[in-house]
Amino acid sequence: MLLNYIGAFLLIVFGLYIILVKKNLIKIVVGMSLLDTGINLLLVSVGFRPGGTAPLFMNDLKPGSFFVDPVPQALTLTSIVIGACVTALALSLVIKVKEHYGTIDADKVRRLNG
Amino acid sequence: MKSNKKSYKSSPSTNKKSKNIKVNDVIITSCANVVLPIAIILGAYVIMHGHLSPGGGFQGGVLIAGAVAILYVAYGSDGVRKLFNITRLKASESMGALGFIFIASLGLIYGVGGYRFFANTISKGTPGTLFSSGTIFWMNFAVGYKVLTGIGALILIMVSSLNSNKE
Amino acid sequence: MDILVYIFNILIFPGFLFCFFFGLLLSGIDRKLVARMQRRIGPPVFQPFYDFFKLIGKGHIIPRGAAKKTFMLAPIIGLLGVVIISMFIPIFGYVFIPRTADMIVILYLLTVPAVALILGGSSSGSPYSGVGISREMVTMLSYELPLVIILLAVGSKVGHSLGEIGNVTFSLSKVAEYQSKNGMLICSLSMIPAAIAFLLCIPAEVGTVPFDVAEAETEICEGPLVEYSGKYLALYKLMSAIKMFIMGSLFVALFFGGTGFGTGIKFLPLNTLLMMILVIITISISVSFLRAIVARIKVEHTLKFFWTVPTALAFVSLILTYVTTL
Amino acid sequence: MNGYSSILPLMAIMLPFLAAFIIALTGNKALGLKRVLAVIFTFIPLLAVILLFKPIIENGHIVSYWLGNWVPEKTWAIGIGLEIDAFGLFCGLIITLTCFLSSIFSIRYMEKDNGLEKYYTMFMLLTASMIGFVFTGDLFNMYVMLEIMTFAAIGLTAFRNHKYKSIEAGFKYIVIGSLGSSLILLGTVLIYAQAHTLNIAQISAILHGNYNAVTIFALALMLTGYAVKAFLVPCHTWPADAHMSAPSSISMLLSGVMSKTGIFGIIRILYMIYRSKCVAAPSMEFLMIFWGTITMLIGASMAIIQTDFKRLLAFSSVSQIGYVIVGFGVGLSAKTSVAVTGTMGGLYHMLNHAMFKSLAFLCAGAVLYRTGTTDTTKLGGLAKKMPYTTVLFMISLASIAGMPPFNGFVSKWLIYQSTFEAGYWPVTIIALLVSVMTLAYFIKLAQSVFFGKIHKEHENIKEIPWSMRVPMIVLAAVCIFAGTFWNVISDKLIEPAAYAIYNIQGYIDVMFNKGYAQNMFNHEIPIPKMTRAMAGYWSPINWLLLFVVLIIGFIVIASLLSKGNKKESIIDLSDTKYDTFTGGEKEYFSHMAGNDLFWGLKHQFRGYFKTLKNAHSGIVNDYVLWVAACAAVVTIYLFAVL
Repeated sequence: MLLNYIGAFLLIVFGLYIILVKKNLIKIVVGMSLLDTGINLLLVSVGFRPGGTAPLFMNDLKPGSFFVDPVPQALTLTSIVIGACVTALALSLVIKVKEHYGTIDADKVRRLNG
Repeated sequence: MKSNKKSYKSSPSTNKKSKNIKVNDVIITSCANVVLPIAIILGAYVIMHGHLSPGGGFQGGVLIAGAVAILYVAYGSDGVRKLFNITRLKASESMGALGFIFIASLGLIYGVGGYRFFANTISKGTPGTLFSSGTIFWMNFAVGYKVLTGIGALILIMVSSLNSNKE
Repeated sequence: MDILVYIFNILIFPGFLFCFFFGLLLSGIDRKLVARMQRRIGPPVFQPFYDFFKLIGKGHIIPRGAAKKTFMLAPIIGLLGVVIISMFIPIFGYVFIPRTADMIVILYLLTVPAVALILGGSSSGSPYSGVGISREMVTMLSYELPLVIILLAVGSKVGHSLGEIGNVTFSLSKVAEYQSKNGMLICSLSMIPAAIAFLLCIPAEVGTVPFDVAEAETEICEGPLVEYSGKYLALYKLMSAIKMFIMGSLFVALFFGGTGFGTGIKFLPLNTLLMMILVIITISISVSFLRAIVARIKVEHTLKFFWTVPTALAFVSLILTYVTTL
Repeated sequence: MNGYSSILPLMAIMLPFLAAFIIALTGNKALGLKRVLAVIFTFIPLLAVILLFKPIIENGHIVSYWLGNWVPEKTWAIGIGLEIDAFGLFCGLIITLTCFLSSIFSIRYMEKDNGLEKYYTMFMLLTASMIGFVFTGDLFNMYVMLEIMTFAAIGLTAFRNHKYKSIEAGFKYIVIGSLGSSLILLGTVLIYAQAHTLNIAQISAILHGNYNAVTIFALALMLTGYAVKAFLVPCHTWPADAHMSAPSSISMLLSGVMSKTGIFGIIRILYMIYRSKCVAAPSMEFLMIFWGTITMLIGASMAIIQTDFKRLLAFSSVSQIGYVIVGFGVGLSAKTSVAVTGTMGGLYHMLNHAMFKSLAFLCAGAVLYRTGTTDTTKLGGLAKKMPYTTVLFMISLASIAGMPPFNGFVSKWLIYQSTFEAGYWPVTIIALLVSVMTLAYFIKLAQSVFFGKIHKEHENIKEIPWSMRVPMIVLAAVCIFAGTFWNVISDKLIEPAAYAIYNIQGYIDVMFNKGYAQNMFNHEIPIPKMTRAMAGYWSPINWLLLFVVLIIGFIVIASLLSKGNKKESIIDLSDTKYDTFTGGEKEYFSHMAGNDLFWGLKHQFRGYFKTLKNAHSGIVNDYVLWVAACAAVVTIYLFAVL
């Protein structure tokens, strides 16, 4: 379990690092996606209970067995959907940026400043 | 195979500019022919069994929409564009969303439990069978439809904008 | 009956007519004083009245490129602004509209004449006006900061001893009440820097030398007023005369307030007379005297001056207030 | 709860969503139908909100609604609930009113653009998600609605994608906005890990007394996340780009309303979820007041050096949001009477800002509609051609600068009073100074756009059509109404909303059962007493007086001036005496444009302005760094003091 949290933390930090440091707009989008993934991993890990089964309502449940928390899983799904949308929208904007500016270098895409 | 030939003619010009995407490679085409039906059936399965097993409308929808991407890789943008009509896809997406809202508002219409949105009003059936869980099954269906058309349209738009970029 | 009294207040006594008369008179006295300081004979004291009525009678020209309605409305708005302020200033304990927030209202309303000047100049479309309003705006920004701090210093001094919520009052009637009990504010050490700062703010607010960058006749031909003529010019002249009176009486209300010089006499004509004398003294010190001895300074120096000297003085006052109340 | 009022909030959220998909279904045909649908389906939520007034404001109820009839099981929330208290309704009113007016304005304003089905779809999504955000009682639902809102806003920002600035603004917005959303999600996850529920009412009941390092970290993250949405400095970099590039009917929503949703989030967090940590905590009070003061100062400073109409308005929004945050910061004070004054000031300014800033953005839109540019250096002298727009802009100017008969004065005055009473007198000085700066840069707009000389190419422009004028007139009327009849606004909106902010016990009990909150908190939660007399508002008799003065003055002076009018009717305008005075030089085009107007100020503070200008470098990495640094600072501060 600890591994999950460490993994989530590292993913978030790497994602943030990429957004902060990389000047390529595509890489920034990758960083955002990585950040999202980290949060999703954390979200799933939060709901996990050791020894729990998948939260499926079946007839063949053994007595004494229990579910992992289903709510974070639902939330993760929502969050994944949103992350996918962010990535798609951001990538399409990058395409348009390339059309207008001829470059995807963050240092050059700065006509709106000051 | 007709489309195959047609796009083959135009391929040299595209090939020059983009070496990375090699259109109409025989290996890719035949692999895609095998994978495509599987992807679609798997997607359909995931949508239908959303209330019984992990998965659901969104995942199934994405799986099916992935087929569009496979189609693009295999047959190029011409093949994809011939097969799908973007405006129809968009309209279908709205239909999916409207269907979802309609199913959700069945609770309002029937007035079960004090006019509740999202109330599960249809007979729930026996747990574990395909037609169980009342409205959830249908909602999964609506979501799946919306997602497959939506993401399909998205991929299509991206593909066409990539192409227009090169020309 | 109340309404009638209000209307009387608005139109006659602390309001329009009184302001009209005394503002122009004050302006005449100022001119006479400056002339005497420069060893000239100077115009008669009632010269501003003659000027005003002469201008009213003259024709006027609205330039082709001007936004006509704004051009005509701007002086009226400015004049109404100053007349409204006059009703918020208590005359030795006589408060016409006692409200809790009148200091901030006055602070806001004092920007109205400046805004009117800016709007009028701006609508005339002349390049000289453009330069003029730009200077007017910077002047406005520069004197507003010390003015705010001065009012806060006075408010906290008074509010603290009257035990208001949060130890501050924004009410001029409270200031008057305090002064009639404890003597004039100018007598307390902590208020002297604020009073000096306020005296320095008056010329900038009124727009006289050395802070008349906005209207500098010799450089930009009266700036915002360059296209004005006839009655509109008369209204502007009247506005600035009344503004001078307002600033003087605000100073008196803030620092020389109380009931009749602490004598406790409550007789309106006498108090009014006393206040007029004090206003004349104030204006002669802060406006006429400065005007006679100093040359005009540049606009960027105006800003620098106001954000250093008067601001520092006002801050000293504010800090002294805090220290003494600790 | 009676039947109809419980279903109204749902209708307000669901119908705009429904309309969005119906509009999408129609494709690029039937433009008239889309317009009608947009107007109708933004009017229905407004109607729903107005109908909710009776149960919520007058009877003092809190309306709740469990989706799918998933009511709490053994006082444990398992479903998603909607919950509308007076504060939510207050925000809902701002949102629905502004969206309705924007939909009317869009009819003619967007007529030159193509792809309008996308515009209207996203417009309806934006409306629905904003209403959903303020009506929901579920923390994750807030996040989802926020994301829908962000997507719709980004889509609309980049809507005119043939312009480079729309695309660049959209990209910056999505990077910074989704970083903010990620921070909010992370905070939500951490709170869920501690409380194991997502219902706001229940979280606040459970977390009470159980705050630990994780929840404080969550607080820091969520504060920063919502600060991005409410554009507090240093997370204020995206609105300037986005508001400038979006169509004006959308800029109005972004600035007037979407910033309010960020503030809504901050208030729900501070006053409800972290109630016992934040309310009456001097350290939190200091943080919020400090943050707000920095925001208002930097926003106003940046606005002074802008030359683009809409970009200036965007920075002005930043500065006005600073006022609101200062008001709510004082609301965290331990002195209850001061706290109530601050909260009321913040609420009042929220309403006012939505109104006058929307009006200003619509004026910018009107100018853009007729002239095709918002660059103040290329405009001038429009007052002759567009008199209505000019008058409306002057109203918004007077309101935003806080001139006494208009609404800005009332709210700003409450904020001044509360900051001074709370002992933050330097903040009062800065607030008053910023108010003068606001007046200054708005006058700069007035001079460089509406007055001065007209450009040759704008000689033949006309006034905007009536369908665009009507929303502006409504907004202006609200501005004047809220300034003169402050007691009505205060009684009907501000006081109930301020009461609801503090009435956390009622909020929790409605969702579960009576006594649940007291049981969890072990004591009754105090609600400060509030009357409007305590706030020391400006008395209405003065407004009547002012009007009497104004009217009499106008009559007297107008009669004085009317003599000359007869002569004017026969004047010959081509006479040289009607030339502008130029000192004998040949007259040529010389308009005092926006960038020269503050020369004296800019020259004196050139170092400061240059630093600020360079800091807003336009590089997206820098902006992200600011947000990350802000999160780090807030985290460290909160760990240090809480």
